[in-house]
Amino acid sequence: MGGHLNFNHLLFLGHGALWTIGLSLIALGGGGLAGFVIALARVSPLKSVRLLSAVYVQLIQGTPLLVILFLGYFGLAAVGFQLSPLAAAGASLTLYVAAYLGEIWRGCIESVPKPQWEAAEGLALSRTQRMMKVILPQAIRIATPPTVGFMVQIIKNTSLASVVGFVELMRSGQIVNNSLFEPFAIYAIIAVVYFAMCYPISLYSQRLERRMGRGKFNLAPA
Amino acid sequence: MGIELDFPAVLERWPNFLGGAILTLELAFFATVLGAFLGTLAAVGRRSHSLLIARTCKVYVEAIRNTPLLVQIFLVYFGLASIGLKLSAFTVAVAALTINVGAYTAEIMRAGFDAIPRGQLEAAEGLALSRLQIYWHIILLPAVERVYPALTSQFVLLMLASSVCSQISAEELTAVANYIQSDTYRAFETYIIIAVLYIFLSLVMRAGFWGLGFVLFPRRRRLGTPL
Amino acid sequence: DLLDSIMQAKKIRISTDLAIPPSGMMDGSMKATGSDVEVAQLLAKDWGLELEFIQTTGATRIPNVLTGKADIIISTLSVTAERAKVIDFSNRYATLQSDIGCLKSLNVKDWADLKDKTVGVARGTTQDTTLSNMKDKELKIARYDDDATEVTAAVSGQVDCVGTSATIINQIGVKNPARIFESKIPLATFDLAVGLKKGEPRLMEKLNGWIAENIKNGKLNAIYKKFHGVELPADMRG
Amino acid sequence: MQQDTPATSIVSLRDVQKSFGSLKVLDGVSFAVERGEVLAIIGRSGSGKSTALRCIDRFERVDHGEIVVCGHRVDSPDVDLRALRQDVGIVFQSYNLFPHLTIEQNITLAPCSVKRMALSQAKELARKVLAQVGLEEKLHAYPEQLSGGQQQRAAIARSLAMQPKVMLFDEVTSALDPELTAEVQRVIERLAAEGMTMVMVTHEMGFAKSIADRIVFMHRGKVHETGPASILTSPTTPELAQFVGTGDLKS
Amino acid sequence: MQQDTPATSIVSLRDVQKSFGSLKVLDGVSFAVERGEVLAIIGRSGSGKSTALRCIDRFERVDHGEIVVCGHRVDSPDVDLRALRQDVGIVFQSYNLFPHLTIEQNITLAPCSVKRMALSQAKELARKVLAQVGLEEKLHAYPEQLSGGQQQRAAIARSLAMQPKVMLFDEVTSALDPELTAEVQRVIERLAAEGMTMVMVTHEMGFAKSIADRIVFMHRGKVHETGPASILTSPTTPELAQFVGTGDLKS
Ligand SMILES: Nc1ncnc2c1ncn2[C@@H]1O[C@H](COP(=O)(O)OP(=O)(O)OP(=O)(O)O)[C@@H](O)[C@H]1O
Ligand SMILES: Nc1ncnc2c1ncn2[C@@H]1O[C@H](COP(=O)(O)OP(=O)(O)OP(=O)(O)O)[C@@H](O)[C@H]1O
Ligand SMILES: [Mg+2]
Ligand SMILES: [Mg+2]
Repeated sequence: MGGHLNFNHLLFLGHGALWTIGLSLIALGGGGLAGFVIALARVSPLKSVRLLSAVYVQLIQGTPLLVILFLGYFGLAAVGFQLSPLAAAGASLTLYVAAYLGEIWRGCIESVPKPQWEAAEGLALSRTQRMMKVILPQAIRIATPPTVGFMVQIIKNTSLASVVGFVELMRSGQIVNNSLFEPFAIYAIIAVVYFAMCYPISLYSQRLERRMGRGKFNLAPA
Repeated sequence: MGIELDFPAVLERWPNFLGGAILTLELAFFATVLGAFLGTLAAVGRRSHSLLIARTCKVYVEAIRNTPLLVQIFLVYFGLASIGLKLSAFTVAVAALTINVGAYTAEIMRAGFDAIPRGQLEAAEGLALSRLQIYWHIILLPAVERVYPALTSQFVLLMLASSVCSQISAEELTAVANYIQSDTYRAFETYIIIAVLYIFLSLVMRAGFWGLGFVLFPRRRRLGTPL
Repeated sequence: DLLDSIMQAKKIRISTDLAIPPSGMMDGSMKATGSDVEVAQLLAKDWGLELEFIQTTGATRIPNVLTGKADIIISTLSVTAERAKVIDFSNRYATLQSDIGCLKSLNVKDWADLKDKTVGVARGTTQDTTLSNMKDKELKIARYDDDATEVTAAVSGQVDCVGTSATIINQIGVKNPARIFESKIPLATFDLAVGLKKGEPRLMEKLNGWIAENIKNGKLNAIYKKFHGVELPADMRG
Repeated sequence: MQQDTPATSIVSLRDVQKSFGSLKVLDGVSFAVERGEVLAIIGRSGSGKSTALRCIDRFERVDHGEIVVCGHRVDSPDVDLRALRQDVGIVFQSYNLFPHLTIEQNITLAPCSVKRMALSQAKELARKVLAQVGLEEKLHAYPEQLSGGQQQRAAIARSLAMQPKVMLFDEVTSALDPELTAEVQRVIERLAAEGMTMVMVTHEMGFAKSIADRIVFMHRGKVHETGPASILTSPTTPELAQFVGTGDLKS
Repeated sequence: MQQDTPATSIVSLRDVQKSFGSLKVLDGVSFAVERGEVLAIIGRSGSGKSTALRCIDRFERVDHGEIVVCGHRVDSPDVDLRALRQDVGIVFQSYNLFPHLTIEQNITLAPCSVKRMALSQAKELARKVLAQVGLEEKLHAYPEQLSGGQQQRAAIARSLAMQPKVMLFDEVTSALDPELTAEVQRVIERLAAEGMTMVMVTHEMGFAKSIADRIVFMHRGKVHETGPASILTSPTTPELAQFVGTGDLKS
């Protein structure tokens, strides 16, 4: 116990940072796909589908990610589904991210002006064609900045995956701190590393927003 | 792989859960009120003609938005103590949450400000209103009305995020849950209960914001149309 | 049963929190070390098994064995009747002496002197439970998520008293020579045991046999002394 | 869906009624459009002109009455919408070009997706319809690179590419300044000369006078007066007289 | 700030120049408006009409030249903006009513905030100016509940409530249909009859002809021709002749 911050500690933190990046990518990939489905479900012509997806979004957005992760890993195991930590974290993050991205994207789909829908309808395009060829290409442009902005939140939120045994950046910092008891130095380093990962993305998203000439904003499921 | 769930064993601690839930709501309430104020100031500051003020506000917003809340809480809690300021965990938690949500509020409010058409501002200037009067009458209220759903979501997220305050000895809902589950080792029951409680709390908050909006925006109440 | 499957797999998965020094922690080259870590290593070696540490946090030690993600827990589990309703405990393999430690300059001799002081503890530990149950003593308790946060609180001056093991109390002064802490009032001695899922009598029997043997040959005491600086109680020194 | 309609009548409305909530917007509207005819619908704001036009292309569902368009029973709940809209082209005031596609892509989208036309053939068609509206050189521009009048002409070209049997126009020039208005009007005149059947809502009286074979004057959800363009100069009802009177104030 | 100006001249511009970046929008504009006079500024799109008007109320800063309005040296950097704007009322094409306030609140806001008028007195005033524009019954409506013409009249009432010495109008009717245009024009005519000094940018030639005491025709950032309303029927420059020609196309 005790001792001073050395290269090995930094290496350990670096390893944690890699996990943070990896988990973020998994969350974004899985959550992106599922979020797309949620977004489509939220604007579905079927009322039951709309309602169901709305309930899903409300439930997930009302529950802390920590609890989702816990129930996803241990809860599923308790009813007989043994998932590896990676699969469980991936699944939980996917569920979580999907709810948020789904909401963001629904907003973007709905913000395509109504006359565009009508113009497409007037050209005899089918609903799928309208969606794929007219609405989504426009929605994607609107959606890019807030989506990129949301990535920052994902990066920070992966820290909760420590509950299923991941030693990502935040947890590795805690472990190092618990043998060194140097909270300022260590948390300052962690803050800087997170900042270094997040700020370029924030900046990029702001740049995109500015280029699109509209002030979108992103929420912080901190 | 059967796990026997014994909810009564955990539910008999309901006074603890209740206490935790109330503290969580209290944290959320104070941080929301103060954070809304701080965030609005920062949003106004970012539009300031003084480069120094505008930059400072930007640095504040970016530094907070790009680092985890937990780190911020630690730095405030231990930082203040190291310079001899011994505040209660509750005070520190409220302060840290305020600083955190203030940054997000600032971004949302800024978007709201930007959405006010230029013509509105010119019309107000043409009526000889002062800068302060324009901010108050023409910018602030419509901006808030416009971004109200985003603000609501942000403050609900704040309530959920307040769980990390358990780390600095604030006995909010997650802290209570951790205590109970390590005392009884009944983690599943505990986590399921707090999941339900958090969902309930977030519904309570949304209802509260809905009611507040009802009072705050008479136009919307009467016409039901978005601004 | 579980014992057979462990033996067949030639591997034992042990759930250990590596962020609670000095029982589980990382050394300067970021290798797992600590008294619980060495106990686990000794067990695996004696049984001729490969060892896998399942990283946990305080909150997930128990769910890990309940859901079969780990075989046993060696992670400063102290035995209480309440907890025994959920998992089985082996016989004790160590004890944990905890004290109320305060700033050296503070005049604290007995419980009465603690009246207006805030005592820091790690949340949900048996120290926490013990202190929380002393309703008559009118203590103010500040609960932190783990020992490290509690120590940091003491180092930075958020609290002047802590309820934890003597080893950790001494650590505070090392980190901040301006705030030397010392043990003031003995709190309790807890038995530490290996935790396992209910209904595994054969594994339990084998564990108890192994513990008895290593108490007798003094190995457990040696490990304990190496990390905690003190010896186990007289009847556990072999 | 095929129905007996008077041989030459391509659009016919009979006693069409439509309410939004408690507001009765169409209160028994009947008129018919013959093949090759140009019909102008005029009337003051809120009189139900746009709603009537939108009912023809089934953007609104009627509450009561019968609408037959190119043999499609539009009022029936199970009308084949996509078949209907292949026969009908509609152009709105706010051009509604798809901003993410070039003009050529805007035009080829529907023929390729709906009619499964080969891309090369669709491109040929795009060139042809753009020539019709005098915009050949803008094939590869994006909508935002065009002026309002050019955008509106491109929107007309896009509709033409589906080779509709009837075209509907809803105040297609009212967002344009006089100079651009003239451009678009010339295009529509040429279409009329080529024999296209058209129904247009407009508030440009001069234009209505010069191009329409027949005028329908709507007032409070009803067809108040109908007749040849000459009714604009010699109205028989006081409402039309007043409407044309105020309309004149604008010049 | 007070200055020697010709006794009756309430607005005067002398050699005003203004560029946006490299684009010279006003290139030496001079004209003056006497007390009680109605001046109409006409000219094609982009000729600098709006910019000239905006310079008068200091929404744009001039690069060169002198502007005096009700004794305020508007071109000076330290003009008292709020005092200037109490003397000048301005109304834009896009009415810019405050959407979150009722019409009454829209009108009372400035008198209460700027002139510290008592609320009851301001409400009395609101009633009075709304009566002037014929909108008494809309006191408690929100802007979106009014038609475009009503919104524009409410915007005029809001300006009137500050009891300005001169009113500026920038194409206040161009977003309106003929009927609503007529409503607003009647209100402006009444104001003119009551002796209000007004400067208006308009493209309604008929209206300009009927109400303006004097016309300023702007062309490429310069005052190209100026004179009584009769110059519209007998222009002396080819530019004005051409402009009046296109203007007629609209009718
Ligand atoms: N989707 C809708 N929901 C409710 N009311 C509607 C809807 N569409 C139109 N209305 C109302 O129906 C009435 C007639 O509208 P419509 O658009 O047909 O008039 P219009 O004659 O085209 O007028 P304009 O010249 O202003 O375009 C109006 O009072 C309008 O407010
Ligand atoms: N803020 C600005 N920045 C840059 N250019 C501007 C700005 N405002 C106006 N302009 C340009 O100055 C020129 C004159 O504009 P102005 O609005 O005065 O014309 P206008 O005569 O009012 O035309 P319109 O009849 O179209 O309103 C135009 O070319 C316009 O693009
Ligand atoms: Mg219409
Ligand atoms: Mg202009």
